[in-house]
Amino acid sequence: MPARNEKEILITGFGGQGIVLTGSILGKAATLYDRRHATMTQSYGPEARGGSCSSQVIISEEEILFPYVEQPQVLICMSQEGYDKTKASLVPGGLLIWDTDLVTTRELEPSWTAYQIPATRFAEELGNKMMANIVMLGFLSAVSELVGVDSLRQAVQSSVPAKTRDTNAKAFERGREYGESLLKSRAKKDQGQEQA
Amino acid sequence: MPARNEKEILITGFGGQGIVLTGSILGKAATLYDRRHATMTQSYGPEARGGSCSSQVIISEEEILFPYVEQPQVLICMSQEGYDKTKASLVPGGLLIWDTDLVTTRELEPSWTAYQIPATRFAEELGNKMMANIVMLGFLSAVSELVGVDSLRQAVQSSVPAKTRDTNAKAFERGREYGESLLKSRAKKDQGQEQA
Amino acid sequence: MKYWRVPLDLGTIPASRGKVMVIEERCKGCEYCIEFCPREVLQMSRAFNPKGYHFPEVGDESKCVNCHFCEVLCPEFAIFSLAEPAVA
Amino acid sequence: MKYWRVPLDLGTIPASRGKVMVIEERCKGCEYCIEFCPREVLQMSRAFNPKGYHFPEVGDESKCVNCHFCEVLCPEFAIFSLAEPAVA
Amino acid sequence: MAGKAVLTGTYFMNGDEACCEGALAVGCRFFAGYPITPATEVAERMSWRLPEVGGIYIQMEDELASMAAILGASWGGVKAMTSTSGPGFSLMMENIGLGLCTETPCVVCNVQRAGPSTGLPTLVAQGDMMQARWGAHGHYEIIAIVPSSPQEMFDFTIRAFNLSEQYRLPVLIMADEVVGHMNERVVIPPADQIQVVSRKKPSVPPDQYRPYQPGPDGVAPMADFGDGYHMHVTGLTHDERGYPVMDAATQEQMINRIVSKIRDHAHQIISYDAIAMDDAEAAVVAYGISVRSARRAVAEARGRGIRAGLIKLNTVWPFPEEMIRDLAGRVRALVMPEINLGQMVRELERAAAGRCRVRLVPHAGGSIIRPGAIVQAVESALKEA
Amino acid sequence: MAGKAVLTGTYFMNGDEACCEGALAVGCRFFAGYPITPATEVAERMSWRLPEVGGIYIQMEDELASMAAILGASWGGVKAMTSTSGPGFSLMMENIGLGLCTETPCVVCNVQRAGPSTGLPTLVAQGDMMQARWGAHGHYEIIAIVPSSPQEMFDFTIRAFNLSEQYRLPVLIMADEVVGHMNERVVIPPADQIQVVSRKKPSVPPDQYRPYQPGPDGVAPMADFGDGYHMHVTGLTHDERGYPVMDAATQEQMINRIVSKIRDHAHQIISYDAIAMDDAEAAVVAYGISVRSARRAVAEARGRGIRAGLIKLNTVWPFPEEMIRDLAGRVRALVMPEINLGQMVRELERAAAGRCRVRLVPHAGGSIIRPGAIVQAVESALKEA
Amino acid sequence: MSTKKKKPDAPHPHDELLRTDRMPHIWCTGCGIGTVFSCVLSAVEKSGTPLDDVAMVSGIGCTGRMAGYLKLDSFHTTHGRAIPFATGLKLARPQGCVIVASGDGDLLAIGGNHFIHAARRNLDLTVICVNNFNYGMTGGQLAPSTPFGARTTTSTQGCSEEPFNFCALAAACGAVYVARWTSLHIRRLTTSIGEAMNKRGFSFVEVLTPCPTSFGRHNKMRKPLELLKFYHERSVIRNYIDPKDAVLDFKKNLVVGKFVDIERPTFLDNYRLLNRGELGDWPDLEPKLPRPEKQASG
Amino acid sequence: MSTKKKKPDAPHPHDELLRTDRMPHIWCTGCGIGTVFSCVLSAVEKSGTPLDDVAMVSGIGCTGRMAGYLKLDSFHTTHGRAIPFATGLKLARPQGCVIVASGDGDLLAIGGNHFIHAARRNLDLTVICVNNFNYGMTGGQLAPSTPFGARTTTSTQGCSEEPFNFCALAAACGAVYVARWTSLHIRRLTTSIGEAMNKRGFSFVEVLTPCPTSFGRHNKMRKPLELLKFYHERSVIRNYIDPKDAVLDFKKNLVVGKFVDIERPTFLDNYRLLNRGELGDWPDLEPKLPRPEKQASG
Ligand SMILES: Cc1ncc(C[n+]2csc(CCOP(=O)(O)OP(=O)(O)O)c2C)c(N)n1
Ligand SMILES: Cc1ncc(C[n+]2csc(CCOP(=O)(O)OP(=O)(O)O)c2C)c(N)n1
Ligand code: SF4
Ligand code: SF4
Ligand code: SF4
Ligand code: SF4
Repeated sequence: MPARNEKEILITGFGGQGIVLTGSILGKAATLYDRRHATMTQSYGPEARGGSCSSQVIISEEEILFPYVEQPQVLICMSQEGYDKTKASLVPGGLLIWDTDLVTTRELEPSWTAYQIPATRFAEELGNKMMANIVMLGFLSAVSELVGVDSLRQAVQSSVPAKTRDTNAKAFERGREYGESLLKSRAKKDQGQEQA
Repeated sequence: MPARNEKEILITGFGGQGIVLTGSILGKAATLYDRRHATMTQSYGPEARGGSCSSQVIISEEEILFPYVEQPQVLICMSQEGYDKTKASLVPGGLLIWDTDLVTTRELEPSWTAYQIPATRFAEELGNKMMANIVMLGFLSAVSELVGVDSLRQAVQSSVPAKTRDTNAKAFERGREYGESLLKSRAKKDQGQEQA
Repeated sequence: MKYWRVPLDLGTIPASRGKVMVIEERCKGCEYCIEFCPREVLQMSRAFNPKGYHFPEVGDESKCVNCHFCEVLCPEFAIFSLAEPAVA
Repeated sequence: MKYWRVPLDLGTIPASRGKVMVIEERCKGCEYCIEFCPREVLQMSRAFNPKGYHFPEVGDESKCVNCHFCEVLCPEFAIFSLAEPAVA
Repeated sequence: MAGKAVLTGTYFMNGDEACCEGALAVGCRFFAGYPITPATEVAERMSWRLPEVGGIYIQMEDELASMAAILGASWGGVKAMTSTSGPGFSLMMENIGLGLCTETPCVVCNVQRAGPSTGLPTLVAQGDMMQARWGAHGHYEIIAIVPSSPQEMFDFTIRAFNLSEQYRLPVLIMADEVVGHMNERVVIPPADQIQVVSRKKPSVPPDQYRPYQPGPDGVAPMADFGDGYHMHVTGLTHDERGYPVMDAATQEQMINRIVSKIRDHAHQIISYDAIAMDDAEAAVVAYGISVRSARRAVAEARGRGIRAGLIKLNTVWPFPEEMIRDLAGRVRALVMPEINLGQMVRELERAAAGRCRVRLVPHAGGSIIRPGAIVQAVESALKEA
Repeated sequence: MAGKAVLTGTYFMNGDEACCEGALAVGCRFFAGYPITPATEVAERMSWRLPEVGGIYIQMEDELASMAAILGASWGGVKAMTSTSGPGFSLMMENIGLGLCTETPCVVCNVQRAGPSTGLPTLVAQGDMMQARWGAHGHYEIIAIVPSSPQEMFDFTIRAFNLSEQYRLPVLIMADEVVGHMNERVVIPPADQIQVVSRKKPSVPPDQYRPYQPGPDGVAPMADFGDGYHMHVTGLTHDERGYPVMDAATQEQMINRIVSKIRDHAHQIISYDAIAMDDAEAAVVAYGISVRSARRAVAEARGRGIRAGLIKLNTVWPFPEEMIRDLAGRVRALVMPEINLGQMVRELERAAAGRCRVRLVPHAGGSIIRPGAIVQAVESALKEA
Repeated sequence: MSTKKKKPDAPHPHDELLRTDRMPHIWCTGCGIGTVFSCVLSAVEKSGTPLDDVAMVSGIGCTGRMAGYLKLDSFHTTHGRAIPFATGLKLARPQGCVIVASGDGDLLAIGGNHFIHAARRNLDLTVICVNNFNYGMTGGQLAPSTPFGARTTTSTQGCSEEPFNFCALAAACGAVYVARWTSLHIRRLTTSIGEAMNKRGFSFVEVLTPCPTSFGRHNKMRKPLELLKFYHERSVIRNYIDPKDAVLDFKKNLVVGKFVDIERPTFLDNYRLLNRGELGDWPDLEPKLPRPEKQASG
Repeated sequence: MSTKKKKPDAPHPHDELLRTDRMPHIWCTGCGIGTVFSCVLSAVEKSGTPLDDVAMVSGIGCTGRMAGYLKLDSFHTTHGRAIPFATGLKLARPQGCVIVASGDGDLLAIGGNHFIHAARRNLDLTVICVNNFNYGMTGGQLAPSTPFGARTTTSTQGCSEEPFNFCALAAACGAVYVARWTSLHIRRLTTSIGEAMNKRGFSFVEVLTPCPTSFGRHNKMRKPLELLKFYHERSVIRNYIDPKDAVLDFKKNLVVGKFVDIERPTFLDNYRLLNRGELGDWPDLEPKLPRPEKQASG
């Protein structure tokens, strides 16, 4: 039973994908730039790389009492294991996003809004697989209104090493563009359907 | 308030004089050879040598409940410090023994039976200062009836290294003879006094 | 950059013919086997395995001399070679 | 047994005249000062100190050269020498 | 350099980082440590932050050494801390004991993970709460502070240093993995709003100085190495001069001093918040990360018409016995959620002395307690009661 | 060699020596230790006794190593022990935790001296009683045995080994300096009268063996190195196969197993004697050397017409809660003498839960408690009550 | 025949000794620990030691996880205590062959004391130290192996401590077998591990391995291959040189080789000898023995 | 003038630096610790270091009691932890001169790890190790210094372990000053302690001392004088030899001397250097650097 006004976001993947950083950028955007409340907690295993890993973000207008995500409204999956383990927790009507190449989804709850993005592939194309998480954030900024997009941009910039700011900005925009175009095409499709 | 039948013996001196061994020989004699009950507890400081040190022996016909000596009936002093600290605890009518060269006594409680013996000097004469404690035990066997003299002889023999058994036996007898002759001369003196 | 591809102990390896096996789901894509294979038998897949790694594929299988180098070097126990009756 | 009595650093010690002081109650009777005094100034007392130890006494005081050897060697800070105006 | 020490502003940081900033803000200038999950981030941040403010970070060869080094640094006149987690905390115990016996101010931050032994290195527990009190041999009293958020990691670290300096002893921060790793808003106030307590220095000339002669507050002034007081410091039983004296009387005097300075100031040291307690029939007593579960649980219980309140313990040692005894006379049940199988609840039971029901909501570790479990415990405790 | 292991006969020995003889008699064949007053005599005797019976003594570089070595030896199939005192006990805690987590039988004898820190090395205390229970990080249960005479040092060491083998865990002997150094009669019975329990071995083939799958008694059979079971042993949270599994569910399962095997068998493990309790209005509850003070105190009190009795605790952990709870309903006061400023008395208070008065006779250490102090406490408790 | 199918039709040759139900292991892409483990398995197989008699003891760390993947009696202990645990294990079962495999931090930071004393005592253990120049498990902090000036998460400005030369330390303390390889020297490494297992006494094999995730990342060698190539290029073999001259200089050479292979009675040899009383009396200290030449003023 | 009177009319020259109210100290008749302490006091006086800036840190043991008799800032810590305590003390007050004085068991049995790491880091400490070949304080057990075959209370049949050569270990770990004397070499010892105090970095002075009560008693040298004479007769001075050749062979020679006296930046030197960023970047690992000669098959 999340308190009113609490948005719960769950991000799952492997160690090494920057899952925790992703959550923390999101929380930072909400806290420092949107001036709301946010907590980010993490869960990870002993592996430095490749172990399952998750980041739980809660964003709220009020003080957050309990920092664990119980029924996420947003679920971002960057690994199959993460998806399999957590999909049942996504609320009806929730937002599901996954990395096309890393996750295979089967039957989706119809009430969910579901998107996929080949974030890792995009990142590889941009020269560094490790930026898949930033691509994902860009994408999220397009398909949701969790936090302000400029807040998120600022949070990204202030969270990554100075030398990598430009490439990370590119990764972010790559994801965002992909999201926007996806939205547009969906909107078209919807329109089309309506018209049909 | 020592329980009935409990004999309390306190032996005090310096570390290195074999104070603890002395107590343990006494207790062993009572326990193993006299088949009575005995406890021996010790108290010593951080010094390997020269620190003040004491050994407390209780001998009883019954099981011994509390192993600390509170009001000794016998007090053996092999150091000035030991004497100064403990003399007040000796019961009226108690037996006090000290090493002539190491302890200076002043006013003695008249009810005490008091003896001195140059145990360390005797031991030095026998070739090893460290045997002063065995001299003392021999002396004690003469001037008291705490434990059977043969029990004590056996306990000495079974407690010292094999190689030193003979010299220790000599030390014991040296003390015992000194005690016996002292008793005799006292007896004479007493007789003399009586006769006078 | 090819000069160092001589495996450290090449001299001691008997030349024979082998078959390389890849346990794809164990692979983490370090490329060691590909890079240090003395015969350049292997190449990287384009596909991802379930963990999201590219894994080695056998290119020209006939080149494998069953030296087991990839087998011992692979940190994942994901690749090994078996003796193959020498052909041609 | 006397040959080794030469103190380790005798060569460096200036010859002068000294007075040896013993703090009897600190002494534990190890005999180091007596044994290692280069001039054999000291000898053991027959008396005991309060701790039951014999302690050094000055034999022929005039022999002391104030080398401080006993002073530094004594583990008990029980003996030291002071400079004495050279006599004779 | 002062400017770099107090990073006034608002941050989204985790508890480990906030702990560092609290330490730096209150004047900590020495850190000796050894990495261990989930406390490593404290060491890591200290390693680059300390040089920025002229302090020293040293990574020791183990936790034994780390603890000994901060004691040494403290006697060198510098505020010092270390951080660790369970396994390292166990290793520090002997030298925490030395710090207690020699009355050496310093701070130890234990970011708890699940044990025993190596356990679950990356996952939460509150399994070292009794160890904090009893982990070293011999008898003593200790101060342990329990933060429940990154902001409290900042604030309470400051308090930990201040208490350590005021009462001359190692003060423990008993954090946990979630508090340590959780990111949340942390507000660092301006430097002049940070209360800084420093050890009382001797005011007498060296020959009159008695390093263990307590002042009216029960605490002895402390000279540092180099101040010219030529003091002796020992972990042996010592008298007021600091000299070892090996007898029962000195032992009693010493133990009483180190115990009394805490017992006598318990009311100043103990800190807790009462939330929704005015009309409460049942009190949830919680500390550390479990406070967060408890706050939600109390809200939910109230939502269901149950008159539950919360006592949030900010310090667990010394234990607030009197407060609990009182409370036990006023409520029908005390419920304590703990990420262990019952540690502080034993103190709760003891202090309650049968006056009301005491219920544990246990959890073996690996995750934090779900609010529902607490609500249920409150409900059933009230039913039985 | 068997003959040399059980020295049947009557002796005048001290407790440290008797402890060795108990260990050898029950089959201990490995000792790793580090000297420390007042436990050194255990190591010293073991160093020459073990070679006589084909066992091994090794003096390690410290107590960390000693504790780790006996765990290793136990997995090598040999009954193993170490002995120490407070400072070393503190250092052993981390690896005692490993022993608990990996369920490794072995025995640790702590001959307590006065602390904290180096304290009074040669003088008595009972200051590590809570440390025995809580000294390692994480949650667990432990067994601690408390002898009050050299004879009990012999007898209880045998029991300590037997319990450790039966329940697969390190068992603590919480002796003290006086018990360790006191000489008294010790009777060593014939070998065939000594009860020897050895670990249960697996009876299934290796591929079916689950090293942490408990049998009906809650304890899993244990294979030793070389038995061919190819087991894995880890201090990480592990499942029944012994494999590390890093989640809350496995944590719960593991912790419950190591806690339950003690809690469920508490009544078999707990041992105490009731002396003069039939008509007692006040019970002195005592353990270890303080039993000796208490016995005299009870005799004296009875002599003065006070109806005092004695509960002599032979084990302190697990704590006999039920017995005390009952007792508290039957007597007017419980009085506990302890050579510390109040440790086990807290458990007494907790268990008594307000049903009767609970009084501590505290003592900071350095000597044992005078019987008079106990008599006085009994008297005044009864007056108030 | 095609190798495209997902499952090969034969098991991996090491699967017998592997806890395959625990694969994949936790080590990162390109981490050298896996390769070292592979060499250990080869050595165990080749050694001919009955498998029931082989045990592995590890401490805590990435390398410390090795014990958990070996399908033999295996012990994952506490951080730093692998050697003393192994000491007990070995002395309790002297016929067993006990391999200690752990990280450099485990064996030589927190565990350094046990290391030097075990070497001194010449306990019959085979100690394999995976040296990845940092603490891998905790995310890449400064270790006693970190090269001077190298960056880690606790030396972001560069490491200000000189590292140990572990081989020199082992030799100085009395190890009877000392060798160092990189994880690319797979055959020599396997041979060394085998020799070490057969050696009676304290044997030490150091393996330089890539830790791309931590050490590599902070030192501009993020890619596993780069690191491994670097080790390969820089390593030079100098067998039997004094290990103190076998320096690891990242700007020049990483000297590897087999440095020490000597005989010395083990702890247990001596223990048995003395306790059988066979050594005879320890020489009297009394100066009855032939006197050494004395200098004029000693 | 007569010396027969009980109290000399002048105080002992060292009384200034002594806690005379604690005399007599706890050391046994003829124990060498007192002599070493006496040499320390002489060295401190001669060094000219302001007395407020000198501190002594000891661990636990007979030697560990030294700190308690010195009338300067002095710290008696826990067993084995003198060096890490001193590390904190020194780093907190770099201008101070910190002397660590303790027993061989304290510094090199339980404390061995701190010893080797402090030497490696080159912490600016003066470490004086009193080596009496056993654990004095606890009554004479086997120590890592006990000669092979020697008897102690825990090696009644003779010690079955080879001892460490502490000087060699210190040097191997990076100590910049290493010397060994017996407690009879009072002037050389005093000089060495003084040099060690003035040396920047980790200095190590080992002193062989008689422990008649324990070591002597079990090894037929009960009398202090016998032991001291033995050391005197057997010791030979070999300055600047490689300390690993400076063996202590009770049947032949006890080699003493000043073995090492070199310069190396201290921990703090390097720490400051690196944290000022003065060292520049740590060399890239990328193989851009001149390549070393490679062997045909590496
Ligand atoms: C007592 C203790 N302190 C610290 C830790 C945390 N810890 C786990 S592994 C490790 C170091 C790992 O480094 P290394 O031994 O070099 O092995 P690697 O991971 O690099 O293989 C540390 C510090 C611990 N588990 N226990
Ligand atoms: C943790 C711990 N273990 C053991 C002891 C007991 N102990 C005190 S001193 C000592 C050894 C003393 O030997 P050494 O360091 O050589 O000094 P010495 O007494 O010979 O001068 C020991 C083992 C202790 N105090 N603390
Ligand atoms: S060496 Fe192994 S893990 Fe690396 S790419 Fe080849 S098969 Fe994969
Ligand atoms: S050296 Fe000192 S202690 Fe020894 S005999 Fe001389 S004065 Fe006494
Ligand atoms: S962190 Fe480094 S050492 Fe650990 S598994 Fe990854 S690459 Fe290997
Ligand atoms: S026991 Fe040995 S080291 Fe200790 S004071 Fe006595 S002679 Fe010196």
